[in-house]
Amino acid sequence: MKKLIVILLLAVTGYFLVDSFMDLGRTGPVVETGVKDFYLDKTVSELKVANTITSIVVNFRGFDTLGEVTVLFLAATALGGILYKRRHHVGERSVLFPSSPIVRAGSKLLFPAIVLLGVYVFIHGHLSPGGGFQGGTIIATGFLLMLLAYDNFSVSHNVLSFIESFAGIFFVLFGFAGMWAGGTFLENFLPVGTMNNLFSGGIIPIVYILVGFKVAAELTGLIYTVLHEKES
Amino acid sequence: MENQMFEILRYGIYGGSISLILIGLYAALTKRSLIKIVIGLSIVDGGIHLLLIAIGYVKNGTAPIFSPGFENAVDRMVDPVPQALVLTAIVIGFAVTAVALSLVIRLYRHHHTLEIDEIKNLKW
Amino acid sequence: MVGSPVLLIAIPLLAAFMIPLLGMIWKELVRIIPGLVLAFMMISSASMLMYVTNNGTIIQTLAGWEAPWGINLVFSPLTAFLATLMTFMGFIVWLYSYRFKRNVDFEPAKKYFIFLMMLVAGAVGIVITGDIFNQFVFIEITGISAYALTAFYTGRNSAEASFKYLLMGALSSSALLIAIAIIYSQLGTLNMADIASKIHLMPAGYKVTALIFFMMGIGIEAEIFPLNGWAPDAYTEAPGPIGAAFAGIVVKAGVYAMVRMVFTLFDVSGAMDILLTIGLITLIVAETAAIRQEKLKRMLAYSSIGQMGLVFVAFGIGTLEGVYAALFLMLNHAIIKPLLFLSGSQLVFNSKEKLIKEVNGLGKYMPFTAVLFALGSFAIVGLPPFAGFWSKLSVLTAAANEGMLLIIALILIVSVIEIVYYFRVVNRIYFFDKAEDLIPQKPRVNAVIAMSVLGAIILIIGFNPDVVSTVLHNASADLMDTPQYIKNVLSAGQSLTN
Amino acid sequence: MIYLIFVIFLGGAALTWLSGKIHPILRDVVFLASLIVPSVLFYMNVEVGQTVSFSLIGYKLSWGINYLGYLFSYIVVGLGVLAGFYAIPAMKGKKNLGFFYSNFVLSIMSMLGILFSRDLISFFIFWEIMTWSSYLMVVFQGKDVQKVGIKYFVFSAIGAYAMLMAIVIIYSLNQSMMISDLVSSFASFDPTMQWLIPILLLVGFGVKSAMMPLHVWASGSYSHAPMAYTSIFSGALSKMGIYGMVIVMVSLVPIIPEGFWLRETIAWLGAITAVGGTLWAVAQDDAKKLLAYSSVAQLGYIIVGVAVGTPLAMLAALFMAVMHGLFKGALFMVTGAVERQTGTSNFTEVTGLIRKMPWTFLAALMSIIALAGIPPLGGFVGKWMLYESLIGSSHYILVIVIFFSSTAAFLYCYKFLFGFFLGQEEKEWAHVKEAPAMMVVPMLLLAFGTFVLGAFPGLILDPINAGMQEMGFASTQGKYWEMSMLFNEWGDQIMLQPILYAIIAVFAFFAIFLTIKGFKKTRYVTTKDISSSGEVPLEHENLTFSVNFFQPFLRTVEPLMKRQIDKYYNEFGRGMEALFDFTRRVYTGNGQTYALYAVIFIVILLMFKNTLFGL
Repeated sequence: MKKLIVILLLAVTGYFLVDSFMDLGRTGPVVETGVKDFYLDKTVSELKVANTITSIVVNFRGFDTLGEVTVLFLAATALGGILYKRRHHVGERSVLFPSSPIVRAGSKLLFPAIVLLGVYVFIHGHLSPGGGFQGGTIIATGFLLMLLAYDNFSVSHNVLSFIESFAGIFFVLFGFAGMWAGGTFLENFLPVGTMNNLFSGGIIPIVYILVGFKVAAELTGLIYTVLHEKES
Repeated sequence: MENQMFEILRYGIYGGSISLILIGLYAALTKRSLIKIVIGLSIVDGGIHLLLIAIGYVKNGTAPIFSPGFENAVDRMVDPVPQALVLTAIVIGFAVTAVALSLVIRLYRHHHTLEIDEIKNLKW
Repeated sequence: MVGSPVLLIAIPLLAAFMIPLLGMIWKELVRIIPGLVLAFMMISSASMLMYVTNNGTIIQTLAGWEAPWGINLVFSPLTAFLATLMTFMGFIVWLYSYRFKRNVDFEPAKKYFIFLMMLVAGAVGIVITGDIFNQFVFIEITGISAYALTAFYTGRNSAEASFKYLLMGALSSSALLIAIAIIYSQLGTLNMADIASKIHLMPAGYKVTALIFFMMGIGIEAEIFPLNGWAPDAYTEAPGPIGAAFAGIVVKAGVYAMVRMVFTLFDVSGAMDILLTIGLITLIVAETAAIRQEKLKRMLAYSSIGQMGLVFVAFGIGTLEGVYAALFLMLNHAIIKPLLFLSGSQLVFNSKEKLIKEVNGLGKYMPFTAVLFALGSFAIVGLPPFAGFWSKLSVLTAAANEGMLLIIALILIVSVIEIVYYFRVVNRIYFFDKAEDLIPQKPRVNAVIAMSVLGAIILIIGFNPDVVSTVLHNASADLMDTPQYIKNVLSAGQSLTN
Repeated sequence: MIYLIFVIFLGGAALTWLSGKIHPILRDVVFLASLIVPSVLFYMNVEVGQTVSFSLIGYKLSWGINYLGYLFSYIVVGLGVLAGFYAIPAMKGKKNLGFFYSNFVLSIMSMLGILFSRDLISFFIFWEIMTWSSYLMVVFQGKDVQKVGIKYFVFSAIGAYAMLMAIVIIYSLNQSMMISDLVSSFASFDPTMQWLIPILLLVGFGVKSAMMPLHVWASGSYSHAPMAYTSIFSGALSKMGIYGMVIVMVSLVPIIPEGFWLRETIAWLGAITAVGGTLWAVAQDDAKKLLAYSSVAQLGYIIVGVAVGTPLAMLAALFMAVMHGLFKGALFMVTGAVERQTGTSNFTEVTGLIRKMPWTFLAALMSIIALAGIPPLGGFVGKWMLYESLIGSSHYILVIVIFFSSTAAFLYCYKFLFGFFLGQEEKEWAHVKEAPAMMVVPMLLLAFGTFVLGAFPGLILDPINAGMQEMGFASTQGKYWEMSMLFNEWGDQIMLQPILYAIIAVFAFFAIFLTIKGFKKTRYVTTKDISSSGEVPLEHENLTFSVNFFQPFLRTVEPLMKRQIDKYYNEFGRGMEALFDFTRRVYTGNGQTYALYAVIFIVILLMFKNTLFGL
């Protein structure tokens, strides 16, 4: 009965959603020139960044990104807080089955490659698809692999929180530096260089690298915390 | 022909994303297990992200990246803004899911069950 | 003018990232730093409020891009007023909980203060931002802090409350994203002022669908019926000061967001009536639910929801007077309800179940706390000469000027119900005998200071409401004047460059 | 000067509370000072017509006193100060006295404030301060607070909010809060509002003056407050309702077309109040409850007078209002004194106190005579004028009802007097002593006041006259009391003087007779001293005279009494709470249901968006 009601309700919602979105591709937006044209224009002409998405994420809407990394930071902190127990047995895992030697050997081989790929992705975030979030996530996957393969593999919480905090602090400090140098928070105050060079785009790659570090550290921390959660 | 393809694609993407939203909502509203509810919410998130990406699509679009060779493709570039928004939204969705799962763990610790009907000590 | 609007966000973020490191140096810093940050935010926004009152709106562009393209912060009389109120309340809550959390382990305590600070920063962000997606991000910051704070105590049902909150919060963010998607797909912009200037181009059907999804998304934060199921649970299970913070800070941000949508962004004719109706239903359902509660904080929570309903009723009247009354109500509610939460949680501090009947006879043992609770009760039901009376009067006058006699009657009937349940508690505090096994909790000095500041404000506003009327008048005029808002925001870039 | 009075009151209230924590004597001194100093300042320095104005969040407020207010101020201040003196010994030894006294001061301040208010906002503010300060007094002793206290507050709140609704409507029509503006522009309001505003205001005032069917709070609240406070609660505070009613009835109701029916309804409600109050009073065994219902009944007379609204009726009503303040104040003080000395106020327990507490008895006797309306005391004058005005305005049935009620009032008068003071003495009360002088003197003064006003009604009729002229009663003769056949133009009686002297002579004779008789060897018996009948009563049997005092009478009127409105209110309240208990179950506690609500919410809005959003 309840399911029927839910299906009916969802059908109505779905109808209106379809009604709102289906026409879009056909008629297009009512306002032809949105902010995107400005972004596409300025990314090339002023920021000298190839990846428009990166320029939007880090520069035009950099404030959002700052909020976003804060959300991630808060989630990591919240996870620790919610799962906090007074007697915290470090080193004991809930996932204790032994991995096969193949997985272990393979992980050991893959781990550096994964980390390297992650670093590559966030360093080249302003040039090619990718960026801090993506790279950070890839690195965290490497750590997840290691954590699953080796039940004695551990990462230092302190190191993680150092990385987390420093990356965050520097992000905000870059914002302040922009304010000091250019007048507004997070302003791109460094020389932008030439398009499609690794060292171009002013603070954009730097900030994205910071974001990459932060995301990697936080995701690893999250995985680590949850892996150490025991049924009681 | 090209137009037809585009129409099909359009229906596929919009219809697919909206169905994802509805499926996720259905799971969140009817499933008894907390984990399944969280999964449902994640599916809703996924659907919405797809929807956001879809609204930025233009016919024969290309990625909004000015790689060598694509410097003059501005007209064909898809809208980069929704992609940036989705990047943010994914991270936020991930954060919320992580918190939700940790709460599920806490609830399981406390109630020794994952049935949402049995977890209502607070009511009225 | 001390600082600029962006510091209200950036400084707490910086502090939040630094606290884990500073905590390694000296543990007490994790308690002190948030207080300093909140104090800074309070002073800064208060001084900017004064600046704004004299010199007009501050528009802060970010990352060097002008208004429709970059994100911008709008520090207008309205947002300045709300930001000042929120940061002040944040500071009070910090002051109250400074030593309250002494008996908690270091790790949770650290997190508690980080989350408290981010709760305030997120709420301030919701208010001062000029971009709908940025607002969404701040809603999530506030949300995650709130989930974590709700689940702060282990061993209670706090996880359950937090999970419900999170479930609703997730739905809220989904709805917001859908609404943002509709708006962006039609208008190609995310800036509030830009949207407001172009919204008339949008087909009415899409516009209303977007508004409905916004209403649902923000309505969950603003505790309107029937989206407020999470609220009583979260208020009850969160630590006492956090209940105060929810009532004084988070909800206010939600209400602001809702009102900004309806008044500025959308030019939909029926929206005011919807607001009015929803407000009335919320008011009636919540207040009638409050009368039969057994737990003190749950009762306060329902009362808080009801007051928010009243705020929406006042906004829904739609005139300048209505807005003025609504802002006045928000101000009073933001002062009084935290006082009730703070003193109330002090009253039930040592009881296990936090039941109303466990406050019996505590008036003798905790005279100061009890007096403040009684003062809060008197004020919230709108007895003169306390603060609540003036806001209630202004709501009624605004409604009467529009000829809404039935609404006046309903508000007053509900007020009678409110009187019944508040005075039952006050009677219990003073005229019943204390349970033998209950040990009264003597409030600490910082808690006493925090509560008496609130009490003093109630008396000051009660005896001379004119101390706030200028600020409120400016704020309400600011909310009503959409063209001016658009002009302020969209011309800020030009004025910045030359 | 006007500000100063209120500042002293407020500061006095705060200081009283604080000094209560230091030393009791200091507290008593501060308390009396904060009552007396502003009162003296008021009578010395404030002239009628002198006003101060200021503005608060856009409302223009104005304070000043007029003749009508001046008249009521006599009741408030006079009774307040006397009750203040009385309170000090009466309340001795109780806890939280600082709180009690500061509320006492606040009550007096708020009542004076009501009289000073020339605008509706300050009127309402003082009204509410009066309400909550009196509420705190009702619950002060901590008995039945959840029932009696809440009932009082809920009814007060209903009244106050009805008034507030009227006030905001007036403001929306007039854009002015001044009472004078209301009166001058009331004629231009549209007819619905002309009906709605007075009715709402009357509900507000009717609650405080215990008009049927809004009286149910009265008995419990009057009897639960400390007697020292009840004397002003019943004597002065209820008169604030009368004060407001007078303004409405004189200034607004005559303007309404067909307003005649409103008058008649109120008059009949007053009459029913009088009858009902009297009957219930007769049935009571507790002096406090008896007096409480008696207050309700007396206020009913006053309401009848106000509602009928001819000059003579108004004169009678105002005179009775003053009178009621005097004798009811005294009677509650008497009850308080008896309760303090014996520990109970129940007739079935206390008897034969006349020899133990003679002065208290004297005060009680005089007040009871005044209450019953026996000449030569003041009560008679008021009742006479009321009858005369009712007959003069052809309200014959009303006269009969009122007459029935005031005859029945003799029953409870007798019961009160007899129950406490006459009858056999019980051993249990052998040790009882006269109350302290500080309690006896205020009540004797009040009782003597009834005597003075009975002999020289002109003393109070002059201010009443001034007040009525100010309200615009068209006067042909100059002084309204000339319309009554009772008075000559000086306002004292001529016809009464012989009667007065005769009665004084009778009193003197009886006093002498009793004294002489007292010298004889008199045998005082107890209730158990009935051995002559052969059956020796058991120890625990209550043979006090007052047990089942008026049983035959009560049996007769039982059908009338059974339909207590109180019951319906209680049923209603319980029903509402049950309903609320049911509705709050929408919060099922299941997070999924809440999510479902959210979806339902959005679906409803989406489905009806065309109608809801006016597309």
